Amino acid sequence: MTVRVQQEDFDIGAELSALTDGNTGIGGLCSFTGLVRDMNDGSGVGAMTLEHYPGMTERMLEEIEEEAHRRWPLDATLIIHRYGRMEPGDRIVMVAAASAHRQAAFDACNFLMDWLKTKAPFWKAEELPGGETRWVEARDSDEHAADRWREENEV
Amino acid sequence: MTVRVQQEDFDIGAELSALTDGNTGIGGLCSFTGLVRDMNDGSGVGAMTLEHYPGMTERMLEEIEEEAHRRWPLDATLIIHRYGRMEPGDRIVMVAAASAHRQAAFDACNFLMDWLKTKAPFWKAEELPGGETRWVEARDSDEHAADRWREENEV
Amino acid sequence: MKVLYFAWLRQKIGMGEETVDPPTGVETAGQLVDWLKTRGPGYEAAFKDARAVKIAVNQAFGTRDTPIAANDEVAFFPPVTGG
Amino acid sequence: MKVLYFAWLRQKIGMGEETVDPPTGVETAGQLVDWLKTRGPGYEAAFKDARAVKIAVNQAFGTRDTPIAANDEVAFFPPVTGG
Repeated sequence: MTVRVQQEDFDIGAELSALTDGNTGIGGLCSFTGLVRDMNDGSGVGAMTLEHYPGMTERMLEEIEEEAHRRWPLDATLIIHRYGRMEPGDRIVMVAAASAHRQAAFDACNFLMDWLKTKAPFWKAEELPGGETRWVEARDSDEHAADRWREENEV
Repeated sequence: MTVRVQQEDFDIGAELSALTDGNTGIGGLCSFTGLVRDMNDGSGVGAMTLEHYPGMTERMLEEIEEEAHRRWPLDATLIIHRYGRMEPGDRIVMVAAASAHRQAAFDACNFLMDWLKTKAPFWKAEELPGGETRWVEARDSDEHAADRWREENEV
Repeated sequence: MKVLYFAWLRQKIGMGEETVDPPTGVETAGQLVDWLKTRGPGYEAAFKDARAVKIAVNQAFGTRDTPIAANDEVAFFPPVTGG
Repeated sequence: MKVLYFAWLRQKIGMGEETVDPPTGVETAGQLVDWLKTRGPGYEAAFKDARAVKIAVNQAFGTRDTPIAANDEVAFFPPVTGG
């Protein structure tokens, strides 16, 4: 289990190798990378800045990772999330899950992203072509995606 | 859309960069890598050899990729599958799907693996500790995973 | 009590962090919001739409009913948009 | 007609590929299987459990009912286990 919150870019291949090297019980490794898109809600976006809540961010990401390990038989997981200024095409976040079983790796990776989207304290401000910035609004679709993983006994 | 069938190992990070570089419409990239496990059905496995049907393999992988593009709004996809002898921990296969939308990338990647597992003509022979080899048997669970993606009008 | 503001709450209030000493009777996060709103138009603007503001007490999500005490760290921010 | 065998079918028959000239009346993949089984104990062993054998005609999945002709490529193999 690894959580990193950093300004610097990351190397997906090196991260995934580090996650699985030496563990020959792993049969499947699923990863997801989120990238800055040049379009959001129809208006061109030049760049964006990600603000976060140092301390709470790491705590929440660790909790999400622990929850994934509680739900699926996982050998390894990784969450890296960047903050600061990023341009279109830049990597923002990567999550990965490794398991003996293919579907556990897929589901856990999907879960990590969905919960991170609604529970990790990050906020995006987009730079518009005119020079103004605009805070990105939360999406109902992200709430619904996260709700898929809510367990029956949860509130 | 890329399909490669090869003996050589591949570099996940380089493949994923090549897939997304220069396309700033991509918001999410999901990848799955299958690795040789050292255990299968309870008996230790030393190494395995993957046989395939040259020609039909490429055709089937291309069909599966086209089907994914028909079903989801994808910017790029990749399937690399190795053949020949591999040892525990070695990479066997990688699939990836990139899309503007996170869930499309996840679902398409999951679909590519599930269909590949039942439709691409590869056969694994395991080397047992005693030196014998054993053909790996197909699993019902793989059939069921593939069936999840069957559309109602299919037979 | 340490209070933190993020994203547009930080911008409206004009700072990211402050130490406050709320009066007796301010015992929940919701009561803290109501008291902060009396401290100026920036606060009032930031907390105008209460449903749009998320609350964390000691770096864990809370609600308006979450109890708060002198040494707590209380944070206010919009719904998160990372990932 | 080119016929290909893979995995344990290849091992039981003792070769991966051959060119055959089946007699008149062999017009489907299933009829080809029935004829091949008469060619020796290796073939008989390979095709013993018909349900375990998958069929491809010209590199596309088929069934016992798929028609075959002189210039076709017909392949027989167990259920696939890649990935």
